Parts: sequence; C-alpha cells; structure tokens
Amino acid sequence: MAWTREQMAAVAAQELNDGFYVNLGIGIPTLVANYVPSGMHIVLHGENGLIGTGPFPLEHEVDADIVNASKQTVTELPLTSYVDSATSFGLVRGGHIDLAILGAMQVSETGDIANWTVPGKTLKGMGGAMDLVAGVKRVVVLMEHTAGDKSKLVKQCTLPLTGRGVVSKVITDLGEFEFLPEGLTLVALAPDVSLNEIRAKTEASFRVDLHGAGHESR
Amino acid sequence: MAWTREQMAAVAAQELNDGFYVNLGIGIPTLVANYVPSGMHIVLHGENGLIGTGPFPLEHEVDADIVNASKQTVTELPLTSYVDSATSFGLVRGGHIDLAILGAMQVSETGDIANWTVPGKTLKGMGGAMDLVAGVKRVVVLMEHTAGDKSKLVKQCTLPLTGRGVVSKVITDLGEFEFLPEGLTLVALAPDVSLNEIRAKTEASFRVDLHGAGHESR
Amino acid sequence: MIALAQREGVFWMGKIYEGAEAALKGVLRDGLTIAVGGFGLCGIPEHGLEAVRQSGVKNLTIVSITGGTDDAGVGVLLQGHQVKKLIASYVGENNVLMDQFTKKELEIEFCPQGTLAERLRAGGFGIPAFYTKTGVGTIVAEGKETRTFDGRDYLMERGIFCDLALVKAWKADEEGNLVYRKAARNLNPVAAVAARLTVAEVEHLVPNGQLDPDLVHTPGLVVQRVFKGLNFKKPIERRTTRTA
Amino acid sequence: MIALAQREGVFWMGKIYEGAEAALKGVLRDGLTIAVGGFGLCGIPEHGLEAVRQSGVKNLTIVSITGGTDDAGVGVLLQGHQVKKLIASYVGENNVLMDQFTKKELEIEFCPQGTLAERLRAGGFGIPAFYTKTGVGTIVAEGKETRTFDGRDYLMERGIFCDLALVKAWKADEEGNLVYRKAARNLNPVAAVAARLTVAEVEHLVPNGQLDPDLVHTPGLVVQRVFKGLNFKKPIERRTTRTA
Repeated sequence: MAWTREQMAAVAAQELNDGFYVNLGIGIPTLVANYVPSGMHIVLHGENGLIGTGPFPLEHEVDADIVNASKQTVTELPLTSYVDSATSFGLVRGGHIDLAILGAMQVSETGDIANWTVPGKTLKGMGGAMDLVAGVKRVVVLMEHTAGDKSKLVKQCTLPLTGRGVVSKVITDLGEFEFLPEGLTLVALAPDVSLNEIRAKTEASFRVDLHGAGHESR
Repeated sequence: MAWTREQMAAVAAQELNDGFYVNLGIGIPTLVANYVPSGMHIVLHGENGLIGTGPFPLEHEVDADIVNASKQTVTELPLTSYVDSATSFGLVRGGHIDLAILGAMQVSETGDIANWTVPGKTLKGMGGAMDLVAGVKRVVVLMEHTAGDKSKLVKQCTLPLTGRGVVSKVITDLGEFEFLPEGLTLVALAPDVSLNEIRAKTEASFRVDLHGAGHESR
Repeated sequence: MIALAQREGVFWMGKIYEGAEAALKGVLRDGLTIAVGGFGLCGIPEHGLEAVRQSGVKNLTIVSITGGTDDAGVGVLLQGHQVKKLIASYVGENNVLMDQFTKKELEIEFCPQGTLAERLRAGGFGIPAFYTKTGVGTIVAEGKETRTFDGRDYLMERGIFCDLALVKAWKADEEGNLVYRKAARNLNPVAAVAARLTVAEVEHLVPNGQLDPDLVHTPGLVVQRVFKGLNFKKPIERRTTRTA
Repeated sequence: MIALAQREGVFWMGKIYEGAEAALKGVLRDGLTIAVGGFGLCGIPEHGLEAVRQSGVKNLTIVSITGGTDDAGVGVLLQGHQVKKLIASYVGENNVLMDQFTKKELEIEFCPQGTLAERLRAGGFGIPAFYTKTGVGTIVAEGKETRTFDGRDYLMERGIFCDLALVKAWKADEEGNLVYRKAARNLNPVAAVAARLTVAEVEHLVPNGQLDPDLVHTPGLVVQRVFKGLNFKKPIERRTTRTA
C-alpha cells in the first residue's frame, strides 16, 4: 500500500534535526510542519523575509504585512525576525538553511530537479525555487512517484531544470531514495510495495540498500 | 598671501549644496564643517556607519558606541541613522555620497591621488580611502601646495596611488584647480599669489581660466 | 540639527511631498526603468503605481518580484499597456500579463528571486557583476558566463540600476529615513538603493528624532522624495486563517 | 513557540552559553580563520578575543577592519604571537603589530575597508566573487583580474568565508537574534554571516519575544552560540569632547 500524502510528510519529518532552520515548499511539503517531533526546536524560514513562521492566523489576527512565501497570511512567533529579500536569499545562497523540503515534477538519477515550469503550459516563473535548490544545505523532494503512468524519477529530466545535481533525497508515495556517492539508492519501501512494482514504475536507474544508508548522502 | 587652513576650508565649503551628503577626511577637511552656510542642509556621512554625524560630545555625553571614522567620540543628530560597514561602503561605492573632501600627499595632472602610504614609512593601510575616491560622486582634495619645496600637484604620482583619475578639484593654499574636460585648470588664486609663483611651485601642467569654469568639471 | 528649508526654484525644499502625484512630478516619462518594492501584493507602493498609471507613460521597464495581479501591484501598469519589459521572478497570478506576454506585447526576463534582489543591491552599491550558483545548468544560465571557483560552477549576473524606485515603508521621518513593517519589507530596501531617484510612500510620517536610529532600515541618504499615502488598501493575496 | 531544550550529548541545548570560554569550547584550534567584528575598538568582541588569547591557539588568520591597539581588540592576539596572517584595512595604532610585521612574523593582506566588508558579506551569502572599482590602478589591483563593464574598469574580489566569527552585539534573545547599538554595529553583521560557527557576546540577554522583530539586525539563523559578557570595558580609542 502506497504512502498517503500525510505519511509521506511524516517520513520527510525524519529529516528534521533539533535546531534546524527549514524551508518548506508548497503542496505536500507544507504538511511536514504537522509532524515535527514534540520538543524539537525547528524554525521555518520563509524566503520572502519572515524567519520563524507561525501558524495561520485566527480571523482577528490577520495582518496584510505578515505573509509567507506563498503569499498566505501567517503569524509571528516570539523568535521571529524579518529581513529584506537580498538578505533572506543571501542566507539561502550561503548555505545557512539546513534543509529544504520541496515538491517536484521530475527528479533525475543524477539529482537534477525540475519543478518550475512545463513548456506550453501557463508560464509562472521560478520564484525562489532555483535559489533554494542551489543554496540550501540539503534538498529533500516530496512527490508522487508517477504522473499518470509516467515515472517522475527519470534518467534525465525532460522539463526545464530548476537545478542540476542538487537533490539529496526523494520521498515518493512508493519509497524513499537517497543520492549516495554510489548513486541513486532505494533505502525504504512503502508498506506492501514490492521491489518489482517500484522497478516497473521507475525510469531512473537505482541501487537498492534497504538497510542502513542515509548517513553519507550529500 | 597664501590661504590659511581655515581659508582653504572656507573655499572648499563653496562645493557644498543644499541637501548634500558629504564625507570629510581627517585634517583640513574636518574644518569644512565650520563653514557650512547657515540654513544649508548638509548631512555628514561617517563611513564606519554613522550617517548624520553631530559635533563632539560634552564630557557627560561621551558614548563608546558613537564614534566617527577617525575613531573619535562624536554625537548623534535627530536625523541620524546607523548602518553596517557593508551597507555604508555600498552607499559610497554606489555613488550615493555627493561629495568627499579629502587630504592628499600627491595629486597628478590626470586626477590620480596618493594619500594612504609612503613607502619606507610606517605602514598604516588605506582604511576606507580607496573606496571613497573610487565611489563618491565628486572628490575634492584639500592640501598644501608643496611639501618642503616639492610640488604636491605632480605630473605623475610617485607615491602609491589611492585612486586613478578620480579627483574633481584641488584646493591648495595657493589656489584652486579643476579637472575639466580640457585638462587640469587653475580657476582661482589665493590673494596676492601670482601666476608666476604658482607656476614655479607646480610640477603638473595646467591651463589657466580664472573666470567662469567650474560647472562642467567631472 | 539644521531645519529642513522650504524650497523655491533652485533651493532645496526638503524631501516631503503632498501625495504621489506631487512626488512624481517632473520625473515620469516614457521608457523609464523602475524598480518596484513589494512581494506579491505585500508591501507594494500602491499610490506610486497608481500615479504612474494615471500619468499614462509607456514603454516602461519594470523590475519587481512579481507581475502583481490583474488589478493590483504592477498589474495596474499592465492594464494600461504601459510596460514594455518586466524583469521578475514570478508572474503566476495575472491574466492580463499572460495575455500580453502571449501576444508578444510584453517581454519578460525571468530572474530567480534571490538573484533579482542581489542584482538590485549590487547595482545600487556599485557592483557591476557578481557570481552565484543559482541557475547553473538551467535556462537562466543561457547567454551568461559560467565560471568555476574552487571546483564549483557559478553564473555571472549583472547589477541593475534604475531611473526610479518606488518603495513602500511603514514610517519615515523628514530626513527620509525609512522603517518597514514585518514581511512588507521584502524587496523595498534593495529597490530603494538601486535608482537615481527613490520615492517612498509611507503610512506614517514623523518628525526627525522620532525614529530609533538603530531601527532605520533604509537611510534617508538614498531617499529623495517621501509622501504619506492616504487610505492604503494593503490588499491580501491569499487570506488563510485557522480556527481556534 | 517551542521552548529551548537543554541538551546533553547529541541533543541540542539551545544557543546560550555561560561566558566566552564555554561558548568557544571545542572550537578553538591552531590555524583557524576568524572574522572579528568591530571598528577600531568600537563594538569589538572583547570577551571572545580574550578567550582566544587565553587558549593559546596559534597560526590564526584574522579578518578584521583594524589590527586593534597594543593591548586591545585584535591586538590581544598579536601580543601572544597567535596571528599568522591579518586581512585588514588599517593597522595604524599598534606597535606590537608593526614590530611583528617588520620582522616578517606577521603577514598582512591590506584590503580597502568597503571591499573587506563586502568580501565577508559575499562569502557568507554564497557569492564567490564580485567586481568593484575600488582599488583599480592601485597596488590593491596587483594579481587580480581587471575587467571592463560598460566602459569602466573594475577589479574582481573574492568572497571570504571563515571557520569562526566573533561578534559583539548589544542585545540577544534566546534564539540568537542580535541587535547592535549605534556605531558599534559596523563589521559585526557581515562577520556574523561569514563563518561556519558564529559566537556572539552581548551586553543584554532577553527572552524570546522581547526584541522587536523589525529591529533584529542579525537573525539567529546565523548565530550558533551566544553569551552575556560581564563587565565590558568598551575602550574608547580617541575621546574627543567639546565644551558647552
């Protein structure tokens, strides 16, 4: 049985460490905030300049000047600070953010990621996505394993890239993959998902190491 | 009769315009602050990050955290703001400071300036001098015309340069020189100083135009 | 402190103007390059943008994080077909923009958001170019120099310096010192340094001496004109709430 | 907000330490590159420097605006012959330094002050190199790439990233958010971003929630360790006063 979106978020939450500064992308990554282990100190970085993002506001707390990088109204925490866009992305580019958990349309077996545009569809722009994948210390992708019947974990991205060789881990509804020095490696399977099933649904070449691993990934 | 230091400062004060942000170097340039025409709005930029420098403090006002670029204790004004070193010099480099009035050891006929070190003497370092001459919109030098019997306005600087082709005007105790498109031009003489005297004491080649000029200098 | 003098003709009259139209008088013309503060609709110079719209100037190049929405932010200038080129990182919320882009009436230069902010800061701070790993190996790298430092590849990106910057702050004093409020700061401080003329609109105007000098985000040194905006709309792009 | 947990072993114990020695425990070793905040003696991390002195580590590379004085600022490290190389813009007030430099015990890389500050910011913000007109045509240009942009010459300067940054702030909260006071801010904010480990000493430590989030100059995100310094000397290099 494949992982649900919630379960995928829970798996991704295992990437968190106490004291981490984390950037969460829109979609499934947003759910990771619900799975921070209790007592763990995690600060969410919003690349629009809000460091220490709180939950959505109560109706009477809504403040047009407090928004996250998805332009949603949010709240402050007692530890919150604000910086300008150049500083916020300087922190990203300089590797000061420990972890980014992002969605993707394609990830290649060499760690390339495509998550900003589909040619022929409405053009939106990369926003801060290219900065994040290039700059954050560790990039974890949360995505469905397939789109229709096509693998999203590919030999080579066919969509325009967001970054090249930047992904450290991919968590799909079927399993968990690490980019290790030896190459893309399947390190966990969702319950009742077989190796044969995941092989059939994966275009990318990958190794299998379901025991250990994970400590030396980039 | 040559200009005194005070008179040189008063001549330099004619460079000021209402609303100017000005950086004053140590030595004679410091005196220019005493000749700001009354009612004129001038803000002094201290490159250590104090924008809007006030006068020296009264004894009881001394604050170790309020110093100018010469590390002297100074005071704030109601319009003062503080920035960090990178921002302060960003403002310099970006051409946001209207005028710098600086001392010099040599200025060449092409507008090179040497004012930071004399080989063989104690090494101190350029501090912010190279940033200022390269970045500020208009650089005016206040210096004695000669050192001993040697002209400080030279064909080519023999001392290590602070900047190349950056000086707009030189005011010495003997006269006032502009760097015009036509070249270095003597535009004013101190009282009772003759053209012959200034020619004899000046190594640099210069034109003479004691009427008009001054509006098209770089 | 020297009091701010009122000005006639060549005299300096201080930095405070009566509204957007007055603050932009003599400045607007066709073909300007304008840096616009704000992230989406948060912290946008709404009065300044409206005044540019009403002026009818055309062929503008706009530098901003987003293209705004159909009827707010930079979107108000697109409505009037006033924009020739947009340098932005995201344009997802604007149908007017998409229509003009599809018809090739509008040129868009996509720039990663962090690179965009840094290009404005660089341009404003006398740095003509810098290197970044953002965008290496992507279409953003096309036509740009790639260079290796310490074994890693980087792109060269150019600084941007504009004719005009429109920024929105929370408070200003008479000197033009600006304080932004919360996430409405965003691109405003770098837009403010990246132009020959910076016009700031603020919610509150206070006398000199009323702002904490340690809290000033943008020194008045880079701000030439300031006005107090009346009735800020402060639109919210995505109102999201939780229930207690 | 999630409370700061105390830590044993591998658990995170928050950022607050009891004094300089505790905050630098396990960090100091020979050969480190250390960014040091302060301008002259204004805003220097005096307790951190003293702890480095007492540790006796050697062959340090120090990045700071000045070389301090004979007995204060970076000067305390020179006294103990702990510095191999100094990257600075001004060293005029220190005889110990001059002596070591003359005897070739100390290497000095002179760097224009604005370039120095920008190199630290660049290094901390993932920019390996940038161009500046500062120093073109001077000895600072020797050995550096000169490049023409839009008809003007610029030098390429490299970012600096350090093993350790020692900074001094006025206030910090438990998160490590820092607020500097007046001209004591200077190099501290760029030093703080330009190191793998940043240790901040502060005059006042306050609980989270006590700092205005708009006033934070350095976000705790880049600050790993904080301690409250006792009995700051805050030496004044040139006490100048006027009479009423």
